[in-house]
Amino acid sequence: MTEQSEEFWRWREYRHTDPDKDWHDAKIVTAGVDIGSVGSKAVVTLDGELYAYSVMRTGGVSEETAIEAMNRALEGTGLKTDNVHYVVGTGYGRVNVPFAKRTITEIACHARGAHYIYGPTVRTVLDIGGQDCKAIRCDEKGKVMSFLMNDKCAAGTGRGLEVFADLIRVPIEKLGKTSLNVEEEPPPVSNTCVIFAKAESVALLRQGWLKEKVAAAYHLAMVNRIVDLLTRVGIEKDFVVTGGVAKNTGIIFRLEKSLGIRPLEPKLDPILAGAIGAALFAKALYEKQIGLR
Amino acid sequence: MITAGVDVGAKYAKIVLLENGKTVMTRVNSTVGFDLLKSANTVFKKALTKANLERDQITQVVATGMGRKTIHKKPPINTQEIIPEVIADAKGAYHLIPTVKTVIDVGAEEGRGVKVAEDGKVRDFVINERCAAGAGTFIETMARALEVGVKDMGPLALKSTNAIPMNAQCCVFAESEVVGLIHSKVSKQDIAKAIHDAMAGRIASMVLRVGVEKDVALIGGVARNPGFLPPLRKELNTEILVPEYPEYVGALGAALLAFEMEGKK
Amino acid sequence: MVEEVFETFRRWIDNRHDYAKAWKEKTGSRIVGYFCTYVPEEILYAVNILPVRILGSHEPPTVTEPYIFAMFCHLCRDCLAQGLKGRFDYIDGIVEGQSCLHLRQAFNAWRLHIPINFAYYIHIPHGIQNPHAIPYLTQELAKFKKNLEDWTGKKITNEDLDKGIRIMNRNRELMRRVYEYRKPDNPKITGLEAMEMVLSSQMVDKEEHSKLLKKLLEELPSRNLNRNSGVRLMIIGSEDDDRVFMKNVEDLGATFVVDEHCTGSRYIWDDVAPHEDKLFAIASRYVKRVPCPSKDWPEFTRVNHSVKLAKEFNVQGALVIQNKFCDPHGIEIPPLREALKQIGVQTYPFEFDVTVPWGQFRTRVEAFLETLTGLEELF
Amino acid sequence: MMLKKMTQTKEYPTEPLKIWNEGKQLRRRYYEDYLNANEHGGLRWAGGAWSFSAIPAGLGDDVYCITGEPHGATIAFFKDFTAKCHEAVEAAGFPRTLCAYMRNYWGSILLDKYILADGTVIDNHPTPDFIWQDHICCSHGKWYQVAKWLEEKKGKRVPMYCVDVSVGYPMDKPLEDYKINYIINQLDDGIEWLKKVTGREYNDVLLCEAVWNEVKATKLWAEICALNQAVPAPLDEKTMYSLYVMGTLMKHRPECVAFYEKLKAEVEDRVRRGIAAVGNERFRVITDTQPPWGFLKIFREMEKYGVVSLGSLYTYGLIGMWKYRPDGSWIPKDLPPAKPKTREEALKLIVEWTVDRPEWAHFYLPEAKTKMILSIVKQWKADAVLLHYNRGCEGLSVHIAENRLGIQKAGVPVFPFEGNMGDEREFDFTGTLARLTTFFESMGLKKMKK
Repeated sequence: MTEQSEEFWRWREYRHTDPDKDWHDAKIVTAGVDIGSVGSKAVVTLDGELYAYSVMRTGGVSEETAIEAMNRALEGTGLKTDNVHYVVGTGYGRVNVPFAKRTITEIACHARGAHYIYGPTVRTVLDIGGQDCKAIRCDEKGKVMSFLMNDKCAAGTGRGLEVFADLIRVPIEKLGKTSLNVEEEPPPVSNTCVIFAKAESVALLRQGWLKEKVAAAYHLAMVNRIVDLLTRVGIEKDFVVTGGVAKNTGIIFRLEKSLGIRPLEPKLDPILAGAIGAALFAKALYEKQIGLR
Repeated sequence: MITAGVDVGAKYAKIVLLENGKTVMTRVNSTVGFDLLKSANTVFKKALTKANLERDQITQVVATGMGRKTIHKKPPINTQEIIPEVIADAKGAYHLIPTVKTVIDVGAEEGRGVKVAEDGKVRDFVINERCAAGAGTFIETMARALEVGVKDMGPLALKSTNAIPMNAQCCVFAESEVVGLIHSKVSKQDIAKAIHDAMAGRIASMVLRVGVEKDVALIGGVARNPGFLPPLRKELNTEILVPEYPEYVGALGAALLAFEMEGKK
Repeated sequence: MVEEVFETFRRWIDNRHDYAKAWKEKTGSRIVGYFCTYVPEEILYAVNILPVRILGSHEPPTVTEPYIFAMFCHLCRDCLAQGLKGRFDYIDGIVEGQSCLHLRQAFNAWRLHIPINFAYYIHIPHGIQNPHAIPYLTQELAKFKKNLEDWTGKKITNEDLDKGIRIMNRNRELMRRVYEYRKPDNPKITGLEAMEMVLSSQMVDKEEHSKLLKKLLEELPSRNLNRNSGVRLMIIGSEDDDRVFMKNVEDLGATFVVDEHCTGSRYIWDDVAPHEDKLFAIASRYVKRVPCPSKDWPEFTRVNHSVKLAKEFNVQGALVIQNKFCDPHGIEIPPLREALKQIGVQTYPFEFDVTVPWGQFRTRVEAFLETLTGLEELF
Repeated sequence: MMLKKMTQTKEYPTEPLKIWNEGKQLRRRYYEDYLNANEHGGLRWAGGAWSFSAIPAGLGDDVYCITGEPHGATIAFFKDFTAKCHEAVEAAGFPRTLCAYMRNYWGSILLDKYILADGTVIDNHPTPDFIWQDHICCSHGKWYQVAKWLEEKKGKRVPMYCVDVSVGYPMDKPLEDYKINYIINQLDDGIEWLKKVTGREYNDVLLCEAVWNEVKATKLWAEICALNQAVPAPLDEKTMYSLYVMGTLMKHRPECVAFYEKLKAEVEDRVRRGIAAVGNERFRVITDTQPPWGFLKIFREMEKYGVVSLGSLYTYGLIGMWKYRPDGSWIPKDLPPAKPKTREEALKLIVEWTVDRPEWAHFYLPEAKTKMILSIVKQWKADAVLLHYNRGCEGLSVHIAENRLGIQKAGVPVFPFEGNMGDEREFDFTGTLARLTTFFESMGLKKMKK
């Protein structure tokens, strides 16, 4: 009865190995597995440097997802999970990573991962995850000083964007760009609740608003919510954004405009920040275990 | 004399063609796109062809539902009158169940509780205004989180026996709670039951605001979900009647009112 | 044996209704349900009435929708829900000691819609920081005593009041002595056990409760809790009786060594001082006790008291709980967190609803503990 | 009865209120006086609309109060300034479920901005010389306790005094003496405190004058509201919001008494000539609690259905003083026998006058407020009651669900709608309007063709 419903909310899964590195030369091989509420990431590091990673959708059973994510990260490298000296699990499903020797929260891992991706000048990390949004203040070593989380309302999260992409039938990866090609910013969708925000967006479409304009209104409402959280934790330069939504240019552009602070450009995929942080902690834990630290 | 009732809801448009205010000739529904008028017209044409009638054979058309104002007086349906959903719900339910005193309508994006007077008129009503959880889309979004088909959510919930209380305040927060439950190994059927219990709790708390008086009828698309009735019956601790074709009761009410208006002329 | 004592406390909490019905059977006396800890239980004990606190069951309170607008805290609605569900059908009366706007709605809805023989609202003053509060409350308590005498047909003498004061002071004093065992580096009891101790005292005959406390105090010194006490935490809030949350947090490698809420230290911290005018003595206790924020102005006495407790019990971090929609405690969160920060105690805020989503809160607690232990060695 | 109403589409004559601009001037000058008080040696104090404003008047006639609630409402009226206030308050860590006026007030301290009645925003929020408040709602005492804390963080010390009036309500019999004396004693101490913190002498003659003005002003406002029993109603509630505000700002001042005397004369004249506030009036309603200040246009939408709001226990009883006659009718209160001559007489008079303020009843007894609402419905000939379940104010929303049950049991149509008086993010205008019009349609009303 419903037309063929193409899933606009489903985003692309991928993996990668650094061709210039070989794990045989490495002294310490560690990994971090970040089981997020919507997406799961696995990262392998050689002596604290990023080597291989995978990004996939979190399935119904997090153990299977953890194993699958790890296998995909190791795919084609010849490495097996048991060759990895130490694995740290993080993220929502961190307790279900069977091969992780230790779990550390995604708050600590994102701060540490951001330090690796963006460098030691980072002081404020914004992680826009699938189901929640975290604002973290950290020091020059990437250690957490204070943090706040919002998972009370999915309007300020990746999940809210997925629901919206489905609604206006624009693939989620293009949503950010779509929201930017408007002459001037419309007023934000006012409602705090994502379902009502969705209903209001439908009403705007029915009033003849173009998709781009409605997308702009929704992105603006989402950024307002994120800025609320950031102002509560206090923003100190340099400011960076991690998590999957960091790739949404519509969010990043409006964050910069609202805060008056330009987030640093990521030199690698910000969605990996949590898993990278976990892998780096794994290295430190392993060094402690063999008395190197 | 043939009259028509058009109920343009948030997700589906429903039409009922009624003969002499008594027998239902056809029932048709289809999804509502962004162009409300176009969707209403297509479903209207579908009804005409199904009942092989011409537009002019229908003497009176009344529209109801969220999109009623947008399609009012516009060709080819050009409705003569529009009525709010609560009046249509009361009329339709009263026609099907003359002893009804409380009508609970749970559609795609809105939940309503209507108290019906002796003569089928609206005595009091409440509309879910605080949280979208008391609506069909809640089940849909949850089904996606559970990777279960929307249709299977109800039967799945019925399989479970133990109750996991879910956060009462916000449905979307409940969604992240569902993810939490998934990660802590709770079975899908127990989660499906928790979802239906949470929604039933919200609908019940809405209806309780106007009070529950026997007989109680459940109408609207969600009434077709078998997993929803048992927890709602428990929350309100009363028997609940579900008429056949529950999602058409609003359109039926509109068609009945069209007949009454025609009679008065 | 210490474990048996806490087992009894837990049984009393979980089967509070059976306990009360059995008590009524045994004594033939009356039971009064009360909502807020500003109700002077001394006067009820004086006339052999068993005061029991009406608390919620942590289930969504849907039945209360027609009676209380859902923007008021879940506690007041959850309490009313217990009455509407008939779980307190054995109590003879309800009493409320005026405190916040939220809880009095549970009292009034109960009075108007649930059959009860005796419903009395004591206008406890809010101006507890002004000198006229004690003489005023003394007369207000005299009115309350008169109404109790009319209802029970029994005169309440000074000896009766002394008995009531003795029972309450004794119970509080014993519980404070148990609190002392939470100060050492390796506390002798967990935060959960402390909550079970105080909560159960609000639901049973305090003389019976005191007997167990004496046994507990004899055996505590030799108790070996053999668990790593981990991070020393404080929990600060309004009415937290969510034992699941306490247990889960302590299982993550921490111990609540002290609390500041009315199901804990605030309930036991002050005694009735001796005075020949018994009602004056009771009134002074309830005016000068650790205040509920709804009465604590213009000075922040409760905030300062919380800071003192944090120092005394050598606390590393504090979880600041707000029952969603609770205004009195919600208003004090920023000044409270700042005052604690100034003495080096980190804090983290939690917003509680009727059910607590442990999934999300677990991440917050673990991350907060990580900031306290600092994962130092990993940087 | 309902059907007769629907067909009647009589059009009543209407005309604007002559006194309207004078009211605007009075309010604007009031806020400027507060702002510039210090420039010419005057004093500024902060407190609520229910604070005993006659008492500080004994310090001199150059003593001006900000009155927190109307200021909170003024802020709420200008939506983007309100949004900035809320953002600042939440950034400071306060929950967003707190009283909306209080958050607006704190927000303007945190932003160090001050908004005038006409919406112009100026820099540096004027710090009061002292705080003189009273406490009946949970947020009353703490509102100014935190305002004082916020000022201290900016290096400004503001002394605070707060009178506890939570002694109960005289439903059927007067309050016992010990309750009255409890308040009088606090006011007595308060006068000594005022002298200490301002260094000024205290003038009992000014006190007696102020008390007598307050008694006259609050009785006058009740008399004006009583005139709205006429059909058609000479005033509508939206207009009354701008008129009753004088009572909240300066009920103890002679200008307020003079303004209300003039207003009463004008309204009496309108009643004589059958002048209506709403020309197509055919369905009379009363509301409850403060309106969503940022969305007053909802009243204009109601008028398209011929619906006029005659007022509410809020507009009538927040400031107006009333009493029940033995026959059960609810009428403006009689003036006390004589003007007070001494401090003792003045304090006793103002406390006894104030403790049965209608809007203090529901803090203790839902039945008392329901009874007053039903008296208004009967005497003002209202057809329905619209209850604003106001998330922004727990003080006026306390027991509102019980009031609804009482009104419904009396067979009066009642329609609750949820919203927030001061936090525009929480008022779903489109949804509320849809539900409101559905209620009107279910009462048989149709949108009138313009």
